[in-house]
Amino acid sequence: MTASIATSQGILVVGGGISGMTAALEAAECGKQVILVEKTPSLGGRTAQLYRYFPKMCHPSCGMEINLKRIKGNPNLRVMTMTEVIAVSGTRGNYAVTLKVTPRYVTPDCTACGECGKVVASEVADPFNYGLSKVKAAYLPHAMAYPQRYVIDPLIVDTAEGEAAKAACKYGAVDLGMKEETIQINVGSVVWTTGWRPYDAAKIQPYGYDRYANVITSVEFERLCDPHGPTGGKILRPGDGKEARNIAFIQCAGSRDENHLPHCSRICCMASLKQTQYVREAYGDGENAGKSTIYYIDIRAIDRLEDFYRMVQQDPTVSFVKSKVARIAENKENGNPVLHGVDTEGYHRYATEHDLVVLAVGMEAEVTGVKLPEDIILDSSNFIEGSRDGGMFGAGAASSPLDVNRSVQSATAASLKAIQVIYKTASTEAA
Amino acid sequence: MADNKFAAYICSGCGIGDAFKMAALEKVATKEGKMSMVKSHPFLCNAEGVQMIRDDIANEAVTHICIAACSRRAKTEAFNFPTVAMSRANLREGVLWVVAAGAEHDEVRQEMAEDYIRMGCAEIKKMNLPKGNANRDQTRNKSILVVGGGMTGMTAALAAAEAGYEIVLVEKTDALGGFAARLWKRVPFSGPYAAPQATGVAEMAASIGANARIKVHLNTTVAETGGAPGRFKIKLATESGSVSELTVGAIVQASGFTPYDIGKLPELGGGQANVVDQAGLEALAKAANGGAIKRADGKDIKSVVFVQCAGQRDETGTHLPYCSGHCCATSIKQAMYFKDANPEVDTVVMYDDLRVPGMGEDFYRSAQQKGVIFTKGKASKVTGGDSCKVEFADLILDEQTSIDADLVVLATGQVANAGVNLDAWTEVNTLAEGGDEGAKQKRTEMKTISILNLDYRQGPDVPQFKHGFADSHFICFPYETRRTGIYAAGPMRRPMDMLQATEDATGAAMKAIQAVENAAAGRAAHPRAGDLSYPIARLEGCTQCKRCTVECPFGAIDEDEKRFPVFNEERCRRCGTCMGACPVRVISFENYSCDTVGMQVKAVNVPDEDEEKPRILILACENDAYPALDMAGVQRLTYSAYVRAIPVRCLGSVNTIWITDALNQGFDGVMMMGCKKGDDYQCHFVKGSEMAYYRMSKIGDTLTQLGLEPERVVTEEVAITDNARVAKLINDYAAQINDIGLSPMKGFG
Amino acid sequence: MAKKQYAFYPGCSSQKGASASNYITSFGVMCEKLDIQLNEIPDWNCCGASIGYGEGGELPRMVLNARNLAIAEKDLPGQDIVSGCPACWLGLREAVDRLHEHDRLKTETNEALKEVNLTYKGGSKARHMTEVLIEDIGYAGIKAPVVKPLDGLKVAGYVGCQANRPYGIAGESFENPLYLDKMIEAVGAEAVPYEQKAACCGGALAFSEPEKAQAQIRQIVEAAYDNAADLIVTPCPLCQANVEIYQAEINKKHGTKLNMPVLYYSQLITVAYGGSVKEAGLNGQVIRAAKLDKIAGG
Amino acid sequence: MSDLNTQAVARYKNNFLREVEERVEEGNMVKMCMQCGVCAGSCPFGPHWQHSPQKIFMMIRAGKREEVLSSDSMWMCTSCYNCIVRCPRKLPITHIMHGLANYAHRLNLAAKGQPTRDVARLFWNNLMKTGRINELTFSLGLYFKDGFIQGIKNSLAMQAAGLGLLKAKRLNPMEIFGGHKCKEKSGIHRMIAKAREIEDRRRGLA
Repeated sequence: MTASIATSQGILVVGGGISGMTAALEAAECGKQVILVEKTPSLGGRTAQLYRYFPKMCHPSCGMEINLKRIKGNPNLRVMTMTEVIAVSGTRGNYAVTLKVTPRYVTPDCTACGECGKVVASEVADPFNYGLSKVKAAYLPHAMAYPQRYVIDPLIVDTAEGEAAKAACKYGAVDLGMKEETIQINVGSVVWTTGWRPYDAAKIQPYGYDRYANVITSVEFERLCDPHGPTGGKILRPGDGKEARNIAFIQCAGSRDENHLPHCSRICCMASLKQTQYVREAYGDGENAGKSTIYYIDIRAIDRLEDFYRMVQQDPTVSFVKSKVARIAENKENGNPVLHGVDTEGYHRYATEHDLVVLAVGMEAEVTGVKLPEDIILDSSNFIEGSRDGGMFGAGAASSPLDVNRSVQSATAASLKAIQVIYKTASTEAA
Repeated sequence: MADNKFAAYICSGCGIGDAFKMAALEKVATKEGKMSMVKSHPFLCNAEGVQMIRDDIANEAVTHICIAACSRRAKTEAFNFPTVAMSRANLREGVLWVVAAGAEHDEVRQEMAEDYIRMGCAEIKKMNLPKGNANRDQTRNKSILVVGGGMTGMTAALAAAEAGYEIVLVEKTDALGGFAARLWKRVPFSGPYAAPQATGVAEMAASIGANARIKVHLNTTVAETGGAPGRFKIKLATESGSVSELTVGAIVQASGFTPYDIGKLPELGGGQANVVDQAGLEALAKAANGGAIKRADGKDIKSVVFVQCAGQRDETGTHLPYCSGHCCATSIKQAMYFKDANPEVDTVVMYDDLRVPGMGEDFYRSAQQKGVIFTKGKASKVTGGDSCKVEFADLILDEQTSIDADLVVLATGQVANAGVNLDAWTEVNTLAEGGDEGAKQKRTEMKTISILNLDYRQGPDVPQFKHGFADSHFICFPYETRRTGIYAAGPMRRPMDMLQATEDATGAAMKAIQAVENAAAGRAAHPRAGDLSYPIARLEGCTQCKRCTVECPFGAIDEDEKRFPVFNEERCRRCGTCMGACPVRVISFENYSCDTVGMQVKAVNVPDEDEEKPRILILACENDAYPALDMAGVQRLTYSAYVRAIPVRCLGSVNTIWITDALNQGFDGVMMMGCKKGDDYQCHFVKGSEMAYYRMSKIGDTLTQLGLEPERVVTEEVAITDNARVAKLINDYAAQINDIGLSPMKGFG
Repeated sequence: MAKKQYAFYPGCSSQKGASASNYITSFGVMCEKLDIQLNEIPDWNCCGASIGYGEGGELPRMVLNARNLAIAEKDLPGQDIVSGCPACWLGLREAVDRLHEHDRLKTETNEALKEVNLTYKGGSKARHMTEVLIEDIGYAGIKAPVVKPLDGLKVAGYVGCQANRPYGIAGESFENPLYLDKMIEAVGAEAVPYEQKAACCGGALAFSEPEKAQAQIRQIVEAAYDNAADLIVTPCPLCQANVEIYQAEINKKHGTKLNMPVLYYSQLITVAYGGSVKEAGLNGQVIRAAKLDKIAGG
Repeated sequence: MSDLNTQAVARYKNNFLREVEERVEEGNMVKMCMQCGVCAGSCPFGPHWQHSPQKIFMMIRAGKREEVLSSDSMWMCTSCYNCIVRCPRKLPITHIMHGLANYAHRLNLAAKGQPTRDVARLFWNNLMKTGRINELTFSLGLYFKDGFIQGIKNSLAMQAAGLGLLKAKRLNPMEIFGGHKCKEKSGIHRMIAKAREIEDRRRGLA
């Protein structure tokens, strides 16, 4: 796709997670021309990597299926994966955007038949599982991946394996000669739905994420519990592959901390409350029930999410300790993390051993450290407030630490703001 | 209609050609499928294959096509032929990828593929290309009614007007602004989150006044709402009693909230002197107008205590069980009122969990900077009077203690103004229709609190979700409403702060705009966005049983005086629940009907008993169970080759005739796969799964009458992630069928 | 090539005949080989240490450090101020930072400094000797002069508190600093894993709360034994003294047999550079480091 | 001394937080604590004190003046700085603890015979003599702080260590006759006296 799309009537949505898909669809279903760019090979973003949602415990892939169906059926919406925005010039109503498309080495002719994967032996860390497992260097990002098209990792492009993959494809869909492309497009408005990334847990030194194998992050825990994850849904700890039954959840891992992220990431309390129910799901509440302990400062389960909090409070397999854990040590004998701290309600010192520690890592704006157009306004935590010229908007977790529901709400609002820009441009052009 | 020409295209790519006898498949399509044109192609989804089909449509006047290749979920961009009716026979994900490898399975694999071709052809024979809502020329009104002139309503009105839509803004009081107008200042909307900001209410009201597209009706309420998206008929009533009528295309309901009655909190000093709620404090702050806030009795305030969660997060069942979300930040803001005017005033915020998510943390820090004291404690008793006393348990210092103050502010919660609770309404209404006078009386009373006064058969307001709020039940779709074209926004949808309310209002406006555009184009709204099919009823066959009108999850069907169903296509979400409900099968869609599925069932070739090859029919929800089956294929999980799967829009659309037909024809078992039901139901058509269970419980009896084991029809909850589980379910069921033996009905079909 | 010049602040314990005199001794060879010249701040005074707070209060302690800073500023202009003692370094660096941040404090400090006819302008840089070695010399630079790699010597790198918090070495972590291990490896010894590397020895409370402090010290020593270390190495005189001297006490009280040598990084370096037992101040050990003595040829 | 206390009580009534903010080193940061408790869990002497730092801060806000100033907690601070580097609100906890100890000491509300309090006093007076610490006289002073007999016992108890240092030439008996000193000794005395005067003036302790 080298054609340049030139129209001030178009809307560009940057980032193909749930917010981007929503912003793009809402506008497209109003008849607006929309381009949705995503830097990874498939849509869905971090939401696709979640096992279940709070508070309904339903599956993100369900809504994903609906949105994908909407996308597949919508002629106004054009999806570009492995594509990033590298420059934006112009102003409200008329932006010139430069896109960089990284080669996938697989053309749209791919039928996802999987023959190429069969002949490739090399493996790469599977980004879908946050590197907890490996995947063939010719792979489908995940079972529901859209576009349903394989990706060939650069690792094997100039190798015999690459050639083998090419040979294995009956449909000539493997193109090892693909080069990086840059594309110019013109749009009237831009919605930034670049989302978030988990804060680098290794920076939270007292918790030893970089030193202790059995200290993991909340996003990794999602993958561990997902039947499609690296352990087939079994809660096996990375240290020794043993079943983890006694699990600690540490809140504000990076959040509400001036040494790390000064803001509250909003979702982590609910995420951990939800994850205690994964433990329950895995072990029940009978004889060999699992045990979850949540270490927290404040439980921020607002509005009706309070119901879920209360339900978990009444769960005999879950206990709460009001304390920011001071540090984690490791029991050398069994590799168990040992949590040291003080329960501040009253004042009770503890040194508690757990099988596994899950750090409820904070949400860092994905654009942190990324060069954005001059005109973009960021808040003190690098979340996107909008643009000075009023033609670009932040939405979803790119605009604030938000849960999925709030992100979709925010994205829906943002698409109307974009439509306003298009409308005004059109009417002034007409005038 | 113009003569139909039917064509089948069979792809031999992705190994289909190697695994199946293509010639036999083509034969089935021609002979049994009665396709007037059958073509095979080694790579149907590539440019050349697609062009071949395009040419046939253009040159051979093909009107109906059956694509026998991969799943209907795959290659949708390639196989996109908007001008013809199309069915997809799922040979790849549905057969090739899930039937065990090896020659010993060749026969059953081939049979399965042939059946899917038969089914695909049978389906397309009964399908027509949907033309969209026939009445759409009467549904072109694109103006939007916004009910409620508070922050949410004003934002929604402006947001839609700015995009070029005409707005009617209705406010029951004599001024715009709502609750926001009662505030001295608001919690900041953008960084730096350090100090209270001006509410901006006056400016908004002004720009609304200045906006030619917004027509404001003050002192006005909605007396009646009828019609549907694109043609809502609204009756507006003013205080004077005068009633005016108008037509709008969609509705945003922003009827706001009422603070929880402080009078219900005597234990916390509610009703006593110098104990106020947050609204009361705002009033004092407005009176002070930036100066030192004084008490109602005019005395200076040297110390003030804010008691959080007053009558909220209540576990006793007496007060509000939920958290209103905004109150922590609001108390922080109000404490700043005092500190900014005079740092000497002691301000204590007494909280259990301090809930200031996101950037609220900055606001919290800023308050600490200003000297606001935060105490983690649970207030047990508040005494008002000239010197107030708050008795509380200090959770950090672990002691029962008390603190004196000149003023105590109770952070009470938000109670939604969402109108009539439909569950209560339905009860009363049923009695009333039964002639119960008391109920009729009650019904009239109930209507007095209605916001929209819908004349819908299913009640006067939008359904409420939890705790009286009209929220969506879905996480991915906060605006997925059960009343098409009506969107709830602000604190009547969910407890929320002002910032979220403005965002929510903009989102709701977006959906309202979408609704009018959809209605004008005669197509469905979410989740079947763009679907041009709609229910067609042959009323001459209707028995006025009312099942369709009762069971429609979206209140799309009313009744005329003769109790015949009146379909409002624009309200309809195309789930087919009415079709599933209809005992006389008079309801159908152009591309989805009792026949399109029924003929597929009939098309399946059921072997005689002696062949000992059972046949199991699967009716799978197209949004969750069918993708799960697909992905089982993508992951190359194998399951029994005796099953034949048909995707359905929703289990709610399953008409029992399909089951009985299947059994009569000799099917040995029927599996229905739908979404989770119950409180946390996952069905996007609300009750589909529930309906199926209910209807099948009925069918159980008929089975026994037919002398069939009840196990021959099962209903399963299948989530979209259940790839592995769905394969196991099938195999276990196949084994079970094997145990109970083949159906005695074979050969009678 | 020209020597690197630094204003040197030895601190009380590093004086001749004081508890860390062997530490300072070992600086000799090390600095010579690394072309470092330390110019002692004339007539310097005590930093007040951390324990000074009880009687001293904020400003008097600030002023004590400001005097040293001011003298260095005057007599050794442009030279970074270096100390081998973390407490001294911390005192100086906190003074530099706070006097920079708080004008009021600076005015008050200078008002007091008038009594000794000094003013502190500000902008000095206070550094610990390890900072100088790592940042100005570099690990490769530390390695270069090695003539006797300390092969087979197992060393527990005990960073302690104040050499590590709140400042420490730029880019290092407070919980698991690696710089000392890297220095140990640079001179050819083996840095054993050591959980207690950033633990507290009790500091000045070794005097006032001996039981509590000795409990800490015991863990610190035992962890070294657990990891089969031949000796402990530290950048801190107080840590060195506490951990070395009280082992006898602990043995007496608890019947343990602790006898773990505790040395300074500079002593390792000196030996690796070919320095003698005397030059390395190894004769200044209460618990002699037999293995190192042997390498040093003593 | 105690009149300093009565005077303070009179001046701040029951607003102890204000008193701490105005009179205690870094006291103005006390209000920023959010009660996470990470400091409490980070202190090496944690198991030994009455109140954790975060609890002390809460007590200050709650006006528990006597309890705070007579608490032994701040005297248990080893200045390890663990709390400071882990505090999510960047409170200079170590300094606040030092400040509280110093203030309690000035008001003479700190526990009598609190060992660290005595050591701190000894240390300071020792360094004030010459401008530098004289380790010998300091340690002897330590041993004899509780009287002559106890002193002999203490020194015998510590003999091993003492002799060890002596042998290692890291304890110089000659130091008893003065030893190291600053030339500008008297100037330093004036300087410190001045500093004290300024600080007391500022803190209203003059």
